[in-house]
Amino acid sequence: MISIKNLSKIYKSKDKMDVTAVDNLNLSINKGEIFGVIGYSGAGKSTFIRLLNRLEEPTGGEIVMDNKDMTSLNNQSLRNERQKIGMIFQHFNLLWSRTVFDNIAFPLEIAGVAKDERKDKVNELIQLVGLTGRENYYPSQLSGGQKQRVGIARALANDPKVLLCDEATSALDPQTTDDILDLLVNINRKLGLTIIVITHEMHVIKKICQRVAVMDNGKVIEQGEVLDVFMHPKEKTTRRFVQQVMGDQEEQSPIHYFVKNYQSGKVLRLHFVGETANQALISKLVKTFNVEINILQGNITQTKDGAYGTLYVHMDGNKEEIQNAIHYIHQTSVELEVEDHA
Amino acid sequence: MISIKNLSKIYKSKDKMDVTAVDNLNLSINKGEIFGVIGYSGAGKSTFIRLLNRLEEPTGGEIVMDNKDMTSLNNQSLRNERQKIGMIFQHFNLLWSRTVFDNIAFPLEIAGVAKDERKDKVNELIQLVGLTGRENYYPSQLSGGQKQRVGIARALANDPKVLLCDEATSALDPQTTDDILDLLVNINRKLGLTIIVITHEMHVIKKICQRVAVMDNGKVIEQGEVLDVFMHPKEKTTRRFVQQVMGDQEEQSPIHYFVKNYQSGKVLRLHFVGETANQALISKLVKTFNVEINILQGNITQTKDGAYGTLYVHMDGNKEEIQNAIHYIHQTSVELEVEDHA
Amino acid sequence: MLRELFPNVVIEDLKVAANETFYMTGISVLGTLIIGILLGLMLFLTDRQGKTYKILNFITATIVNVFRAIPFIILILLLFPFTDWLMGTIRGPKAALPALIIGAAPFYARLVEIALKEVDKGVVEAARAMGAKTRHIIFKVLLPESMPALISGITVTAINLISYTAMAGAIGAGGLGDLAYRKGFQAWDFDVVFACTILIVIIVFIFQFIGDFLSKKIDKR
Amino acid sequence: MLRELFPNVVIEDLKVAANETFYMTGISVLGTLIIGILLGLMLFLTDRQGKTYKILNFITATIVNVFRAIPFIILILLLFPFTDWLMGTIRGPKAALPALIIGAAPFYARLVEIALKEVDKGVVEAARAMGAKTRHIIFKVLLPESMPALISGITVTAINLISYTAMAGAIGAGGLGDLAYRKGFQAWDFDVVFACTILIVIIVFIFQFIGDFLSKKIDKR
Amino acid sequence: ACGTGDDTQEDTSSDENQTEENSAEQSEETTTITVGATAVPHSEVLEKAKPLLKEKGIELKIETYDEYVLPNRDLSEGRIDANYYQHKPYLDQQIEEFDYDFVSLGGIHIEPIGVYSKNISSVEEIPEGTTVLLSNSVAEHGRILALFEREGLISFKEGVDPQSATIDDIVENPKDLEFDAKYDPAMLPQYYDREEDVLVAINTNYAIEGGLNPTEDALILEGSESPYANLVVTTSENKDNEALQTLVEVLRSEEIQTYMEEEYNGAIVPVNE
Ligand SMILES: Nc1ncnc2c1ncn2[C@@H]1O[C@H](COP(=O)(O)OP(=O)(O)OP(=O)(O)O)[C@@H](O)[C@H]1O
Ligand SMILES: Nc1ncnc2c1ncn2[C@@H]1O[C@H](COP(=O)(O)OP(=O)(O)OP(=O)(O)O)[C@@H](O)[C@H]1O
Ligand SMILES: [Mg+2]
Ligand SMILES: [Mg+2]
Repeated sequence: MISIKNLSKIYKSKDKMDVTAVDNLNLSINKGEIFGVIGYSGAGKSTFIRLLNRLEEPTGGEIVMDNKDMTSLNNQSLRNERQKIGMIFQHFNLLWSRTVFDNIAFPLEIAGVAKDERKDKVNELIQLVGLTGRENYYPSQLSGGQKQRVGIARALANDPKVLLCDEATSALDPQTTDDILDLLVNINRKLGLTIIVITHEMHVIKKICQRVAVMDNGKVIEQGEVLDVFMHPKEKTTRRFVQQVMGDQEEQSPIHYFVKNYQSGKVLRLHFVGETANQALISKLVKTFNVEINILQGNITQTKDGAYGTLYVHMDGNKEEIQNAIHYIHQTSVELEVEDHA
Repeated sequence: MISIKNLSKIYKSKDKMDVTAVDNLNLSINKGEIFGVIGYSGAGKSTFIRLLNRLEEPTGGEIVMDNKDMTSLNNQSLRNERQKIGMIFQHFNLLWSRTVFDNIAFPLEIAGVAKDERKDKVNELIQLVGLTGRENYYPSQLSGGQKQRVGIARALANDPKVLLCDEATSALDPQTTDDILDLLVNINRKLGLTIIVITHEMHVIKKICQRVAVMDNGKVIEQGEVLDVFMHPKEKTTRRFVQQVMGDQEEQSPIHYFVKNYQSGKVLRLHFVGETANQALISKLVKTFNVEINILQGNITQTKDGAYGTLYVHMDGNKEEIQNAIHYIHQTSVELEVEDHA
Repeated sequence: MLRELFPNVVIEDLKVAANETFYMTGISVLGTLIIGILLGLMLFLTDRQGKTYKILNFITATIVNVFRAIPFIILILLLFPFTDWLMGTIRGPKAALPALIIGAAPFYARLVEIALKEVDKGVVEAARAMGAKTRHIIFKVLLPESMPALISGITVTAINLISYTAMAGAIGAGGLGDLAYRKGFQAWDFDVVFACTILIVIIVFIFQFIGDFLSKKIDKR
Repeated sequence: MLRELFPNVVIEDLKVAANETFYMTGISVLGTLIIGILLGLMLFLTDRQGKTYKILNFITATIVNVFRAIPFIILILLLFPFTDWLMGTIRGPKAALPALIIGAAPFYARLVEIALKEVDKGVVEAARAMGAKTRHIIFKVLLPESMPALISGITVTAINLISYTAMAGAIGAGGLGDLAYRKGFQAWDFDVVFACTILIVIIVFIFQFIGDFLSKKIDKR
Repeated sequence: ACGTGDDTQEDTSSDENQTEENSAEQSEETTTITVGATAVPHSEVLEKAKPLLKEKGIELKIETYDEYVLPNRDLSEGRIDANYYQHKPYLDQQIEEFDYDFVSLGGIHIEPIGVYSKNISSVEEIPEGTTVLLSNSVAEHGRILALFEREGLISFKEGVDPQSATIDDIVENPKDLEFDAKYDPAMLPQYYDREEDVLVAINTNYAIEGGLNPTEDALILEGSESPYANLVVTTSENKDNEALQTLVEVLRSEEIQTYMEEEYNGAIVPVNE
């Protein structure tokens, strides 16, 4: 669907250093997929997404979308393509001169949709994003989150083929976020919409994305299936993001902390990789071996492909038994890290 | 420190319904405390915080800050008070005409700080928020998160007594968020700064707040110690927020889901309320009773006051044994919910 | 009482002159609005990279600057053939219109340009991202979003036009400014000057009031 | 060649006139800048609820409107005593300055007001939240944040002033516009009109170029 | 005896300047006189007189005016020493209006005003309802109307002096002429050029500049009986001022008179009394 080759964008500056916001980026995004892009602030995420619909002219590289070379389109074709691409902006970019209703109707006007049809569509969208009763308000009379919802409705108005979301939910509370994400997943399924989600909230990625790319310094430093990336984060940046959704345990109470607290036994980090068979592991260990297991901290969650997560447990007992238990764990697909108490 | 009585703000409108953004709100915030305010989009959080420093004139009610009645201050005193109140805006509100450096220096200029001193202070702050090298950039050349960081540095420049943060970190990645939050906690401890944090991200509340108020429809519907609210969320809204930080299991896979999947045994929801003694519960159950326990889903985390969290487990075995095990659990401080398979 | 304060004022003259002023300003404001917005949009839209744009921009800027540079009385003269063809006369209030419009439009064009520059780049970008044509961007983004400034701008221009009408007196266009000059200043009858000035002040206030009202009403920021 | 195209043009006259135009426009632009910004700030800052504000606003608006309403030639005349007191003469380019400034400042004040209205309410609010005094808000927020529009505005005004100088010819102020009228138009020597107009166009272009350059350079949005 | 009007003016603040200026020039033993004039032909004539005056130790400064009110005003306030732009009726009217204490030092030339038309070639042919365009200079109206009266086209109310008549004084107007008196005098030749069916009353200086020859092209032309000789006027205190006397002498000299006749194709008639 979208294939990006050697894409780069350099902001030139006379008196300051040039900024390479996007640096030789390669990526391919499948049709109908929800693709996440995460990265630290300033990593180049917004720049990247703006290059996709050529709001920013690339310094170099190639973007092929739906078999069309975006970088070489003439104005007319570019406009046509853009009508098929919805975009949610980080800073809303609403027209202050238009009401909520008219802001959402805006892309429909541009696409030349008839008035009646427009009205129905807009009302539907207003309901969808939970702004009923606010139709005739102006953006200046809305809260931050309400503005963002107008922006979301507007991006969806045209039934786009591709939806670019730049921090679409970062101004929203969890309930609204969930509603919006559900909505995105829904239209993704129903209409086969391709969605590119830029966010710094990993749980958004977790909740709706199939694949994710991690950006750092304008480069994609890691990408793959969301579950893979969650389970085996290679880069430090990625690990940091994964922690976010798994709770910030490692941060707050790293394994050393537990180790210090226990005079005997071992602290284990068990990493479950999404197979139901393993759910009974602890029970089995306690039964089979003469050990005691305390659950210290952890997070087990379920994705589409099964449960996964990490548990820190303290295993105490006779040294040999512990050894056997560890040996047993190694035979399952559960990943294990052992930390002796110092 | 800050005591708010019957505060309300009504946006009047000629042609539309009046909006009661803040509705008879009562709250008191202690000196040196980090106080969180959460709520859905449009709940009135921004309006509330803007009433505190009278950026918005209240329709009614009273705000006493540091023994000063904010609502009755004259202009000069109001200005003096405001210099002691830092504010981070949801929409940054940076001056486009000033560089990063000059934006941060702005409140210092207003307070009449000498140039040299200003320079040192600003450089210190720039380093603090991780914008070194970007001193001479203009806001238009920054990413969303970078802009927010400038806003944060600016709010801290004057060593305020009270800091009002309106979604200060919602545009930031987790790493930067953590850095900023750490920073806030630090200055809170070092300088005894009172901080009011408005956010829709519960983990921000969890990480730095001592107390929290939940707003809905302009009212405070729940407030208290963070841990209390986490453990015993009374209102639906609050529960929704607590879920956010505990993972969104209930949402994605409610207990019914588990129940359906198991032909025998019981699905239990174990709620740990922060006592280390309980950590060995599962191990003990397996050992003592003839039951098998599968950990289905859950989240255990540690706050300052101890670990807490929820685990969904499936307990299988002889009916009587299960009954005994449940009985045993009831004797601990772990809260239990049992869901028979339908 | 009034008779004593204004011994030399002929009410009928004032009425006629006020009518002429209204007529000239009213119509030329309309013309200026249209041509000024067109030119202003040209100035704004062609102000970017690219050779064609550069050339177009230069041409528009030249037109605007040249017509602003020509002294008004000479502009009237230069336009005589055009005025004759268009209006069928080169005397009186009607004949003043082309010169008034062509004199004021380039000026308003600059104000339009300034107003358009203040439109948030973000919303223009949003429209572009939706595949908006230039036409859409103009009529649905640029003009509505700059409307308060456009209205304040035409108010300023309208009031400027009132002063221009005084100069149009040279071709018998009349108006209050001309009356003040001819029957007041020349005859050294300052009561006439004063009466005319008061009327002009009132007209200015009316224009300003309408402009302010509209501009404020439309501003939803 | 030039001699043939411009048989009636006296180079010396052109030089003198150009100098006069530069002198008058230059100085009056400075004066207009200062007074216009003052008045514009007054208009903007007093435009809010509260009785004192309403009164102040009305007074400022009246001053601005009245001075814009008076036909320029009559303004010159009315200012004679003031001009005489201030400049020590009521003839020549120097004597034209007060009328030019007082004629143009109210006009620029309106442009200043428009520019200030475009400043993002959010940053003004941020400054207020920091405990900024009105002085700070003016000098550190309003003026810097509206600078591009202020500069474009003074450019427009400066070019307007060039046309005004033509009218100041009535008190012997000279300048290119006056030269075009007297030695060109009145004497039916259209080569002189043409030469003067070219020079004015050049001056207009210079002003516009400087204005555009500064305004663009300063605009960091 | 520097020959300026300064000593007669005590009440205007600009005096001091004037005095300083003059005393500076005095030391060079030349006398400076400042004369106000309208552009054509007065300024041009004065320009021609400059070198002649210089020979006589007089420095002539010319102040050119665009309109007709200020030159007298400036004269009365001492900003200029004399002016040369107006004719007797106008001077009288001004004196009456403003109580000026002015005297004429003598007429220099007459600019016979004329009525012109592209299409109408004789007074008899003037069609009914023809528009007559006059300048917006109120002071000239009587002079023009007097010409129409002379030709029998109109007549005035009883007791009205034709020379100071206004449009409102017309009682008989058999041809139903429509007098329209709102135009910039310099505009009038344009109207002659472009509006073929109207009568345009054009001051001779503008007519000449507009390429007209009054003696040949005018439908109605003022005769030499006209009281409209252009005068050199000064304040009565200054009437014996030698430099000004010399100015008048020079302006009436052979050389200047020939210049006027040649330069202006005989359309400006030099006078000697
Ligand atoms: N100027 C205004 N006029 C009318 N209504 C307004 C105005 N400003 C805010 N409101 C309304 O007041 C309510 C509260 O707004 P507020 O900005 O305080 O919400 P919030 O809790 O900060 O939401 P968010 O998390 O989305 O920023 C909203 O329903 C909003 O529409
Ligand atoms: N116009 C510009 N001129 C110069 N540098 C720029 C410009 N726009 C962006 N940058 C720089 O490019 C880098 C990438 O910016 P971008 O907006 O893509 O970041 P981001 O990943 O979206 O960050 P955030 O999560 O904070 O929004 C930043 O370092 C920023 O400073
Ligand atoms: Mg971004
Ligand atoms: Mg808010």
